[in-house]
Amino acid sequence: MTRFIIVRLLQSFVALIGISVLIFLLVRASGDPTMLYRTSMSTEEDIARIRANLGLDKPLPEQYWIFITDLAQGDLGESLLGQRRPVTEMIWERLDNSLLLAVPAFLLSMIVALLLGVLGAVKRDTWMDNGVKFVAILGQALPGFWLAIMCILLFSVYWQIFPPSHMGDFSHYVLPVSTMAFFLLPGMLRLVRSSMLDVLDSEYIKMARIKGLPERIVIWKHALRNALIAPLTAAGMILAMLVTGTVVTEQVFAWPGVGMLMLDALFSRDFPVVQGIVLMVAAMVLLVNLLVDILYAYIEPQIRYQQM
Amino acid sequence: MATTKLMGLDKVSGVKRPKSIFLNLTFIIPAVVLLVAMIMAIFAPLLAPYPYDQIALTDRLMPPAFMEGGSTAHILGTDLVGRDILSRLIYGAQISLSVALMVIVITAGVGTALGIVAGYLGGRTDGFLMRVTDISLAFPAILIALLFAATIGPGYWTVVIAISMLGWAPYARLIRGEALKLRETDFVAQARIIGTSPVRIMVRHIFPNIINPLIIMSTLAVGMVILTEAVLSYLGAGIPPPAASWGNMVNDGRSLLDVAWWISTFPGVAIGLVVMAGNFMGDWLRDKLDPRLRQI
Amino acid sequence: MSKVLLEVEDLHTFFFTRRGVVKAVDGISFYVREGETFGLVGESACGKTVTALSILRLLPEPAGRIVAGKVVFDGTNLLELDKKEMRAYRGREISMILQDPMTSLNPVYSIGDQIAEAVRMRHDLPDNMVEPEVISALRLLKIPSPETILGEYPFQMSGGMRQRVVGAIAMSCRPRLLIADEPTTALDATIQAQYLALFKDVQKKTNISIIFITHDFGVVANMCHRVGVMYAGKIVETATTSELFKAPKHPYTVAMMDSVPRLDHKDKRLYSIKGQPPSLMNLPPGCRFYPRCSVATDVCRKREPHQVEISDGHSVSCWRVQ
Amino acid sequence: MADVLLEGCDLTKHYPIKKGFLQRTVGWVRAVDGISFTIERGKTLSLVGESGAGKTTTAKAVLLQEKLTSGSILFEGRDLRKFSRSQLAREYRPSLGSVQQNPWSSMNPRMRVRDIVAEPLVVNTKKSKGQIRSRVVELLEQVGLRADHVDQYPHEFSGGQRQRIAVARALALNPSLVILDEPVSALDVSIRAQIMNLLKDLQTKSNLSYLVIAHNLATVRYMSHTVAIMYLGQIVEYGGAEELFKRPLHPYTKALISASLLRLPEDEEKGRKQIILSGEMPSPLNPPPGCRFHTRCTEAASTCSQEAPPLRKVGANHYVACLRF
Repeated sequence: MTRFIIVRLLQSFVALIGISVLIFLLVRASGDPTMLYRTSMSTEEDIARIRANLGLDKPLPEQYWIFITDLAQGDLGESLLGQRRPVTEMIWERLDNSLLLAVPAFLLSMIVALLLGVLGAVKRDTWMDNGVKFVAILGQALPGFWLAIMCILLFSVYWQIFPPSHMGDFSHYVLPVSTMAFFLLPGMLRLVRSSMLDVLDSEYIKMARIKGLPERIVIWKHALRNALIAPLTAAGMILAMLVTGTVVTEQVFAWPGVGMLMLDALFSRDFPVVQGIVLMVAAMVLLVNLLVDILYAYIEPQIRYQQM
Repeated sequence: MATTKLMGLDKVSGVKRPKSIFLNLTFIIPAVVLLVAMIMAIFAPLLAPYPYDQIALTDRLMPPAFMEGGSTAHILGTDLVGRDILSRLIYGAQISLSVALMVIVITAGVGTALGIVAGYLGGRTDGFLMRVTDISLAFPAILIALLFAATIGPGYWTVVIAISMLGWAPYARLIRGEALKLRETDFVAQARIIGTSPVRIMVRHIFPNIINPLIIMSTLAVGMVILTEAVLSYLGAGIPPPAASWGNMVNDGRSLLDVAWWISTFPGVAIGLVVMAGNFMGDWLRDKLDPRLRQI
Repeated sequence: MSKVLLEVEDLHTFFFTRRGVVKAVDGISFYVREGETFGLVGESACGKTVTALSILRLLPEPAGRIVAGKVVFDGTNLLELDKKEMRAYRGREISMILQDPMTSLNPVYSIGDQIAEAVRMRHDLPDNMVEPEVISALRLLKIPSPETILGEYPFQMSGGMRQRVVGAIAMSCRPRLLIADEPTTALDATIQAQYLALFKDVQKKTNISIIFITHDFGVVANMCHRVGVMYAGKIVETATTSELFKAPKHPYTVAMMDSVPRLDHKDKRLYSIKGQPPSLMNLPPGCRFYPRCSVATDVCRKREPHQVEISDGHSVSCWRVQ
Repeated sequence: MADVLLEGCDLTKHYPIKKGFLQRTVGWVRAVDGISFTIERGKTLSLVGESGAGKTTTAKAVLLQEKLTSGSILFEGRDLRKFSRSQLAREYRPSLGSVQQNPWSSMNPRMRVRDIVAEPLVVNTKKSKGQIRSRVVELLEQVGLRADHVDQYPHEFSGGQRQRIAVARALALNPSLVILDEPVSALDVSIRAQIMNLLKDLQTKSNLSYLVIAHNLATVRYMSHTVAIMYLGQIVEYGGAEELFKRPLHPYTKALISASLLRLPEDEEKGRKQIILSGEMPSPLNPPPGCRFHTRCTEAASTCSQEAPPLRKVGANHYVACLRF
C-alpha cells in the first residue's frame, strides 16, 4: 500500500514535469510576446529591454530552469498585461467562482447518475431503462454549449425566469449549474449502468439472493460497491470533462471563473496566465487521480491488502 | 451473458444470427442520418443553394421559411450578414465529418499500434506507455486545444492535431486491454508453442481479434470528435470564420438570441443529430459485434 | 420412510431469447424426502442448473420463465407465492451452493460480514448472538480456526476454503433443503473427497435434504440415495443409486456408464456415444436420445416415450421397456 | 533397452518472489523441484497431480515455454541446452505437438480451420500452398473430420469436433511427441470417449509418444503406459500404469485412487472406508521440511518431518518417494 502510494506520487511528479516542459515549449513557440508591447514608437533598444525584463534573452534551458524554480516556490510569474499582477493571485481570486460552479454541478450529476444508473440496470430492458438510456444518449449528443444557449433562450429570453449571465444570488446559479450537471451526467450514467449490469450478472449477487436478502440490500450493499469500481477507474475522464464543462459554461454564462480568465488570456496572448492555469489544472488533475487511486484501494480489499 | 454461460446456454444459442438485422430501426435511422450527413459533406458545392460566405446585407436576419417574414429563398433563414443558414449547415457537415475522419484515422492508427505493442509485450514497455496513456486520458483535451489555438493560431489542422494529441489514449487503453487478454489466451500460447514469431502473432492473432472493438470505438468516436470540434469552434479556437463550422455558427447566433433564435438553433440540432446517430450506430455495432464492451 | 419435503411436478422452464425458445427444462418431475440426497446427473446444458434456479425462482429475467408445473415444498406450491413470500423461503428453507467458489463470494466484504448477513436474516437474531452463530456455521463446515477467518476476504483463501465458506453461508440459516450445484467440480480430487465427506457429515448432523447436481456419475454414486438422469431437458431415468449402477435401463445411462473409464478395471476400449447432445432450441421429434442411441427403433423416432415405473422407485422413459 | 525419446533429468523451476519498495527477491516458489522422467517412443507418460503440483510447468518446460532453473531435457539422447536457437527451431520444436485443455479458447476465432491446422506448416516449413492444402485435408481426415470442413470457423463446431481440429493441428508437422494438457476434461462426458479413443488409435498408427497432463486418474489409467504422481513440485511415485494402480505404495497415491474409485452406497454400509486427506496442499513458497506430504499423510511417522525421502526403486519399473520403503 505504501509502495503503491509512493510510486504513484513519483509518477505524478514526473508527469507534472513532463507537462510543464510541454507547456513551456508550446508557449515559447507561440511567437514573440514582445509583440504585445511593441508600438510604432518602439526602438530596438526598447524591445531588447523588454526581452531582458521578461528573461527572454537567456537560452531556453535556462529560461526553463528559472520557470521551474519559480514554480517550485509557487510563483507562476506575472501577467503581461495591465497591472502585471502575479498569475497566482489572479487564479486565486477566480478559483472560488469556478469551484462554486463546478462542485455543485459535479455533485448533482453524480447523485443523479448513481440513482438513474442503478435504476436502469435493475429494471433493465423496461421502459424505465429505456428512459435512462435515452437521457444518456441525449446528454451525450447535444453539445453542452448549445444546450446552455437554448436554456438562456427559453428561461431568460422568453420566460425570463432566470438571469442569463453573470454571478449573483441563487437564481444566477440555476442555469449554469444544471446545464453543466447535464453535460457531466451521461458519461457517469453510462458507466454506472453498465458496470452495475455486469455486477448484477455475477455469482455473488445470485448467492446474496439465495441467502434471501431483500432486493434493496442486494442492490445497494452488494452490487453498488462492486459496481463503483469501474466508474472510479474512469475518474480521470470525468475530471477532464469537468474542466471542459467549466470552461464552456463559464464562457456561455459570462461567469467570472478561471475558465473565463484562461480564454481571455488566450486571446490576448497573455502566456504566463495561460501556462499558469494549464499547470494548475494539470496538478489538480494528477492530485485527484492519486486520491482516486487511494480510494480505489480502499474499496477493493485485494489492493489494500497487497503486501507491497 | 454470465448466466447463459453458466447454464451452458451459450453453446445452445449464439450459433445463428437472425437475418433481419437490417430491418432494425435502431440501425436504419442512424444510418440514414449519417448517410445524409455524408452526402451533404461530399457534395456540398452541388447541394448548397448559396456559397457559405455569400453576404447579402439586404437579406439580414431573415427568419426560416415557415415563419412570418420568411422566404423560400432561405429555407432556414439567414444570419447577421445575410448568409444562408442552410448552405452554411451543408458546408459545416464537410468540416465536421472531415475533421472526424482525419482524427479517427490518426488516433485509431496510433492508439492501436501502441495498444497492441504495450499489451502484447507487457513489462516495462507496457508500464511506461500506460502511464503516459493514463495522464493523457486525465488531461483535459480542451486545454491542449486552446493552447494550440493560441500558439499555432486557429484553423483546420490546429483542430485536427489538437484533438488527436490526446484522442489516441482511449484507443491505446482499450486495445491494450484487449491485447493483454488475447496474449493470455490458449490460442496465442499455442501459436507461441508452434514457434510463431511475435510480429506474426500480433498481426495474425491479436489484430484480427481487436477489429471489433476498434470498429465500435471508432464509430463512437465520430460523435466525440464532432462535439469537440464544435466546442473549440464555438470558443473561437477552432475553425475560424468565415468558414462555416456548426460550432462557430452557434457562436454567431449567441448574441442575437432575442432577435434571431434560428442562427444558433439549427447548427445545434445538426450537431445533436449527427452525434446521436454516431453513438447509436456505435451502440448498435457493439450489440452485434461485442456486447461485453458495454463500457466504452 | 420419511416424508416427502419437495416435489417437483411436470416443471417446464423455457428461455425466450431473440434467437428462439430454449426448452431448458421440458417437463421434469421428481421428489426429495427429508434427510435424503437426490442426485441430478447429466451433461452440461441438460437443464440441471435451470431446474435448481426454478425451484428457488431465481431465473435470469425476463428471458427465463417457468411455463408450467408445480414446485411443492412442504405442502406449499412455491410457484404461487408472491415475491416477498418467496424470499422468506430462500436461505431459511431452501439454500443453494453454486459451482464456482472463486466468484460466488462478494470480493469486497469480509467472510464474517457475509455469513453474519445470512445469520441475521433468520428470526432477527439479537446482535450479540450473531457472532457465535457465524462461528458455529464455520465449525459445521470444519473450517479451521473460525475466529481468525472472520476478518479475511475471499481473495485470501484457497478454492476449497472458499467453497466451505459458501457452504457455511448456505447452512447458516439452517435450511431444510440444500441444492448443491456441482459444488466440487472446480476443486482438486483430494479436496473434492474432503468436501463430499464433509457434506455427508453435515447431513448426518442436521438431517437436511440435499439435491446434488453433477455431471460425474462417480460423485453421484458416492453421495446420493436416489438419482435422476437428465438428458436434454428431461429426466430419462430415476432409481435408487444402487439400482441405477447395478441395472441401468435407459440406453443413455448405460452408454454413459460404459463410456467413462473406470479405475478398478482397465477397459480395452471405451464405448463411445456417437454424435453430440441436441440443441435445446431445436429438439429432435420423438425420443431425444434417438439420434445417438444404438438400439433405437422406428417408434423412437416418431413418438416420445413417457416415464414408466418398472420396479419400485425405478422409472425409465424408453420404448424398449414399455 | 527401451527406445527413449525424451528424458527429463532433475528438472527444477523456481520463481522469485519480490517484495518491498525495491522489489528485492525474498523467496522462491518451487514450482518444480527436481523431477526426472523418461518418455519412450510410442508410449504415454502421464503427469498426475492437483493444481499447483507442477505438472503444467513441467509440460511448459518441455515445450520451451518456460526456462528451467536447472536440470536438463534430453531429446533423443541429446541435451537441449547444447542446441542452438536455430537447431531448436529446426530439429526440436517440429517434433513436438501440443493439444490444450480448452477447445473453446485454443483456436483463433478469426481463423478458418484451414489456417488453424496449417499454421505450424506455414511457420516451420517452406511447403507450397498446394502441398499445405493437401496436408490439411489429410490431417482432418485422420482425425475423423471431412475435407469440406476446411473453410469453416471454429465456432461452427462442437467441443468434440474442435478438439479433433486441435489434434489435427498438433499432428501437422508429424511430431514424435505430443503434449496433451487435460485433453478431455473440458468436454462433455459423452464426448470424452470419442477423443480418448481417437488419441489411442493415432498413437498405435503413428507410433506417437504422449505426455499427458491430467488430474483424473481413470482417464490416466486408460491412456497411459507410465504414470508419475506429482505433489508440490516433486514426483512421489512413478511406475508402469498397471503396476501403479494395482499396487499403489505412496500414501498420496492411495488417497488419490481412493478418491477416484466408484463408491456405491453399499460400500459405505459394508464399512469400506475412503481415505480422506486432511488439510490442503501447502504453499510451494514454503514447502514443509522433510517429506513434503507429511502434513497431510495418514501414515506419517516422526522422522517424516525431518528427512526428505528420495525416489527409490521398489519394483521392475516402480519408484516411490516414501521413507517407509
